[in-house]
Amino acid sequence: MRRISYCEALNEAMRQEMDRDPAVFVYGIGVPDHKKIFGSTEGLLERFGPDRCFDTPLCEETMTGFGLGAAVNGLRPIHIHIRVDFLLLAMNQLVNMVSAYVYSTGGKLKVPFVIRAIVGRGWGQGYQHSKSLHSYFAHIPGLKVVLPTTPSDAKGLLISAIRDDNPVIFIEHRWLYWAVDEVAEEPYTIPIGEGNILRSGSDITVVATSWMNVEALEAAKVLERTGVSVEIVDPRTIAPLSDGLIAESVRKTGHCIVADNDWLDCGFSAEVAARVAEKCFGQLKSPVKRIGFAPTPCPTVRCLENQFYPNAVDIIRAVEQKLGLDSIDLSNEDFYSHERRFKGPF
Amino acid sequence: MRRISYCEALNEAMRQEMDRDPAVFVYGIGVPDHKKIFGSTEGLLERFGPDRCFDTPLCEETMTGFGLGAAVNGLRPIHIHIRVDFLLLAMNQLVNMVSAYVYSTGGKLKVPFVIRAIVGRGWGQGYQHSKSLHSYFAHIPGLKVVLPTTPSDAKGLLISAIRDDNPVIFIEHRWLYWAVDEVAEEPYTIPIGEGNILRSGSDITVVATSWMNVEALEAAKVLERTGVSVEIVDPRTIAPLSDGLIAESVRKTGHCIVADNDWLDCGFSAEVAARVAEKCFGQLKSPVKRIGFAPTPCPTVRCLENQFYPNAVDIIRAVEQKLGLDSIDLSNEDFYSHERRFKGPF
Amino acid sequence: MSKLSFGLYKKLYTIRRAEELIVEHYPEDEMKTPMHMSMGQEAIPVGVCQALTPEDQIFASYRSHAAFLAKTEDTDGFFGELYGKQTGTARGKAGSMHLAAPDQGHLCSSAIVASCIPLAVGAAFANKQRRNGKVCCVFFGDGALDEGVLWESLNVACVMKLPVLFVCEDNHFAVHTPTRMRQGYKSITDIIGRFDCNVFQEDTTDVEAIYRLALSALESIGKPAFLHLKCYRYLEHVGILEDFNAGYRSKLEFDAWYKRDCLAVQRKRLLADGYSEEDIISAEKLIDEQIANSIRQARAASFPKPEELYRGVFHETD
Amino acid sequence: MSKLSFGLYKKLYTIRRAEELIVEHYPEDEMKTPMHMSMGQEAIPVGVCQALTPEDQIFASYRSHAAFLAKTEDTDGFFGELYGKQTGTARGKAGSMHLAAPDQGHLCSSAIVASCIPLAVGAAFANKQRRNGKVCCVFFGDGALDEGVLWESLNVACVMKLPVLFVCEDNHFAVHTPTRMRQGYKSITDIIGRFDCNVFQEDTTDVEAIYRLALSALESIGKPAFLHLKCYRYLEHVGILEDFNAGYRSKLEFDAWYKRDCLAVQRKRLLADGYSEEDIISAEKLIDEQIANSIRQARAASFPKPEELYRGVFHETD
Ligand SMILES: Cc1ncc(C[n+]2csc(CCOP(=O)(O)OP(=O)(O)O)c2C)c(N)n1
Ligand SMILES: Cc1ncc(C[n+]2csc(CCOP(=O)(O)OP(=O)(O)O)c2C)c(N)n1
Ligand SMILES: [Mg+2]
Ligand SMILES: [Mg+2]
Repeated sequence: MRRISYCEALNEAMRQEMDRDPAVFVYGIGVPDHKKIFGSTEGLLERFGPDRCFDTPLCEETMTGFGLGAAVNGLRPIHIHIRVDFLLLAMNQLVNMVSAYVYSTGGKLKVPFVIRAIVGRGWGQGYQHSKSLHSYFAHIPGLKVVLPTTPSDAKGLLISAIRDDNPVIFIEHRWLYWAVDEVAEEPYTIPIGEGNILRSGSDITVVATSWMNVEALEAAKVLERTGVSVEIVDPRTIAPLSDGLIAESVRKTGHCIVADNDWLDCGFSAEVAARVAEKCFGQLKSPVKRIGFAPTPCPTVRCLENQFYPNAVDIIRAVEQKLGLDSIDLSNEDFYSHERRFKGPF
Repeated sequence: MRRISYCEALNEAMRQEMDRDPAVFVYGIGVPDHKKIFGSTEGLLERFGPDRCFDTPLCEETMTGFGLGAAVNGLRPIHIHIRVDFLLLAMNQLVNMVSAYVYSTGGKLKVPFVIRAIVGRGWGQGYQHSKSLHSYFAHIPGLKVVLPTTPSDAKGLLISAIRDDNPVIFIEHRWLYWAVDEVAEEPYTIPIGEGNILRSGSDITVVATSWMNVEALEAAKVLERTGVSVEIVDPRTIAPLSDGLIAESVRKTGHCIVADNDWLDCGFSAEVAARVAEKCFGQLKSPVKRIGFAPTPCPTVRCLENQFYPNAVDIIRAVEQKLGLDSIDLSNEDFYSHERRFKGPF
Repeated sequence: MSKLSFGLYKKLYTIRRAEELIVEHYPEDEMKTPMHMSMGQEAIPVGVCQALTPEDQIFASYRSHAAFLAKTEDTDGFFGELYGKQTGTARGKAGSMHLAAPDQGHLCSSAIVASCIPLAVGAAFANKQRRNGKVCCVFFGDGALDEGVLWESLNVACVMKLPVLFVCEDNHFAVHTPTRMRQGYKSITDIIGRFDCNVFQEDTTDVEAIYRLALSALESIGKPAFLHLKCYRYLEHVGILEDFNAGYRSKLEFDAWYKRDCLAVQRKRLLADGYSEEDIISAEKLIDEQIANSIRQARAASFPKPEELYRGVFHETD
Repeated sequence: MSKLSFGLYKKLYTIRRAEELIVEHYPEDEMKTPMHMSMGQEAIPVGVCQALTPEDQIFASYRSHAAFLAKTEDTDGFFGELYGKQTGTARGKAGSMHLAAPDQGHLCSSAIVASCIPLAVGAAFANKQRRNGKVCCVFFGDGALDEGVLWESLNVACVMKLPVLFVCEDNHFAVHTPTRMRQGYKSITDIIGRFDCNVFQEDTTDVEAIYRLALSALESIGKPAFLHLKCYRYLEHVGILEDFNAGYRSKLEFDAWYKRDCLAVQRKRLLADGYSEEDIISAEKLIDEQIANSIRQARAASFPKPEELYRGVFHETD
């Protein structure tokens, strides 16, 4: 099958949906400019014109309410933010308006509104350009929250999001943009609310979100060499969360690590840990271990930033601890790092 | 000892601190008007004048940044919101600016900034006037989050918050305002970060936040009559959270219910459940049970609203289930309800 | 004799009467929803909605009794919602603060100050895109002028040239705080007039003057239009009582406004226009009956069933 | 011969030189922080900061190299921070986007557009309250004009009559989007002039003209003052390259601006004023050395220790 990047997959999903349905449009700060949101809006302006692909003034709160208004009136907006952090300016619209609008009309109206937002990392993004905040959105009834990891999930889930009649927050990690994999050419959907076994294994379950799946895969590869078989579950959608897949895996392995691309306190890792502990009560061989950001704002300098983020090594060490294994010598290990290609500024 | 209400305790804390330290001031929409924020700012305008107790235009984002600026320049602002929901307009300032400011100066500067925000409930508050959002604040490093339940905690914790050199979000449930209890007259502090055993017991632990402590106490009274001894832990501060007290209690009882005044998904109840499951691994006789809001926006009409909120009955039923008891007949039970005195509009 | 004038009076009367009955029945504690009364301000929504076509769309704040009734005339759905019944516009889930009837063009009422404004802008964008000729009209109070989102939305509507009618019901207070203590400028219309929109203002309680003003605003709706209209809230900010001894405003102020109460003004016009006292009274009686009936029905209707709580969080295809 | 003119030139030169060296060294991938270069816009922070007293306080955006150096002249701390070293103003935690030196009156730089503006207002309130006479000056781009918080903050500063100097560095673009596509009005100063503040504007690259304008703004600082100053960004939005073939702006535009480059203008003035080419060159040399030294030191300095990550989340009493 054809191989394309995560970024191209996003682009293709939007293009195909805009082809299919003239109600779909895409907007946001910088959306049609020559940088094309890291390439993901490439070609849309040329193909669909400035009525369906446009730039906006800098006003996140208003442009979120704008999307809600447009959705209620029959269009299907896709609003893009180059950093999730900017959604903090729109929390009032998201939480007080967008999430509750359908409910306040007794479920009668549709709000087909997709918000794509990118998680920044590296090269000194600092504390205002590195948040993920997916737990914020998942906390609120009425919002669906999707975090695809693979190119093929990116395409299928974005198409589902665009076709959904409810608001969907779609979170993309900047470093996944270069991931390349097989992606079907024709439009297809992946149901919102279904997880995915990213890697099958039998000794321990790692539940990972977004970029942390890449770290988990790296960890799994290293651990495989020492005979440890890691199963990786990517929930993909965290609201609604189908915890069945996770619980099933943990019941099989008896161990669970949650590797979340976020802070731990009151985050999605807590939700998974709480559910696993409940659903697998008495079947766990060790307590659920949570791995996430250090409990600090994100520092700028690389050495501290590297420490701030959880990585494959943290996962390996956690697995070793859970399974009572000796520490693998990782000094000669060459962990793949997107930082190598991610040279400044953004 | 003298008995005063929760509301009077808040008022006294502010008055005593404003007497003690001329840098303390209080501001916000409606703060000095004749309604006095449900009475909690009574007398402050008269005593301290309009420079230290003032009203503002309607602009939550700006007035939050304003507080940060004033705090950095040596004042000690207290910003009041009559509903927590309005803080959604200020999330950018809170999360991108206030929480990280101290860190971004290498810990050198002080940000003595208190934000008091009230949780609404009842009489058709609806989906925009009923949120608590404490998990949002607790998720972010750099913010302290306090939710006092008793009048004496309200006073001691508010004084601590005002004296703290870091931002503190102080969340008050509207229905607690009438709670009356013994409160010392002189100023005193209760350390931020320490929980409290609100009721000692031996059979089961209920960890409750804010108003849910009142429901838990009601439940405990009923259960006591059938010989069940409930221990209630009020964390009071949820960031930083000292989980030691909780874990200790659960190790003793073997059972844990978390009753949170919020939605469950990615909320504080998940954090407590995750920590208890980890810290008490192998010592739990049943999985941690979480009780919170229904997974819907808050509806207006009373009958649905009553169903939306968790209450003493839910706690009783959960306890019965955990301990394998028969269902108590509650039909003659007269649960104390603040709704009786809480007649419209607010 | 103008049918329009009579129609406008009937709408004003309907709203006033409906609110008078709220005042009467509220102490029974059956309408358990915070009431932000329109009383005194009715002429604005009535005049403006008269100028709109039925297809045009409105957005409002929590103080939306008048806007809702002016747009929909649906007293059954109105009282059904206030009583929290199955027959309410949102089966009781919305209450007084979130009245809406999307089918009839009332798309949203919101209890967060200014929060409906960007919705109106986006909805207008969709209308423009779909070339359906519909105008979006958003009602808000003077308090909304303090919020950044008003300025952002105005800017966006102007730069995109969207068919939005902004209507500021300036009752001089946000809760108890007067505009003069909140506004770092002398004249809001002077400022807004420098955006790429058309500004209209009036200090009137004459519903027909407002209607005509709205008509001219709509004529130029190739750009956004901004209507700034002064008015006076008769009752307390929230609740059904008077509050002239609370200290923040004086009864004298009210007296001056009440002298030109919008119903009195319009009634006088009808009489001058050839309608008889009897014509008017018999129309009023019909409205009284209609409202009494709506209230009776609402009280008799059943509350939503428990399972209703969980319905409609997401769109339901039915 | 004016010492002031010479001093201003030296500041301009320091900033320009520092940024030229960033351009030179950035490809070495040692300054791992997103660079939003001030080049072309230096005259504004330099002129304004000259008019401020050392006790006055500034706030800036992520494009704050010029503001930081104009206010602090601390090239050591500057490069220390860009290289992420222990010797940086925030030990590497802040980087280019969050430069600050509270001790020297640079209170904050923020990478969220417009987000420092309300801080300046609150800080000014504290200064007024404490009667210390300090002025708060906040620098922001034209992009900030789109954000509601600018309007809210302006309103609050005006209604509270706070000593805030708002300085808009209008380089005609937010990233690649020109003001004309973002602004639903013709003249921002025309609008802001109708708030209760004093508005000053100029289309100049002459640092002394800006200095004098800022001085007159400060004379009237009993009310807020708003300076609107046109300028041109020489390099790409973020990064160290030119981007005239990206399509969103033309090299011709740049050429016109570069003809009146602020350094050239001020250099010419010095020569006309009696300074010799040599005076200037020897001053430049000293600055070159200072900066080379700052860079050397920064490179030699050590990175923060791992435990530094966890330090300073809360205030540390030391
Ligand atoms: C964003 C926000 N801040 C504060 C409030 C609390 N509040 C409710 S109504 C109101 C006053 C609004 O005044 P105005 O817009 O003039 O409307 P009016 O009530 O006068 O019709 C305030 C401050 C709110 N609902 N939303
Ligand atoms: C609230 C917010 N929205 C979007 C961005 C992304 N962004 C970074 S810089 C920028 C443009 C700002 O333009 P302007 O204020 O004119 O400053 P300039 O870069 O021209 O100096 C944008 C949109 C941001 N940082 N913050
Ligand atoms: Mg008002
Ligand atoms: Mg700019």
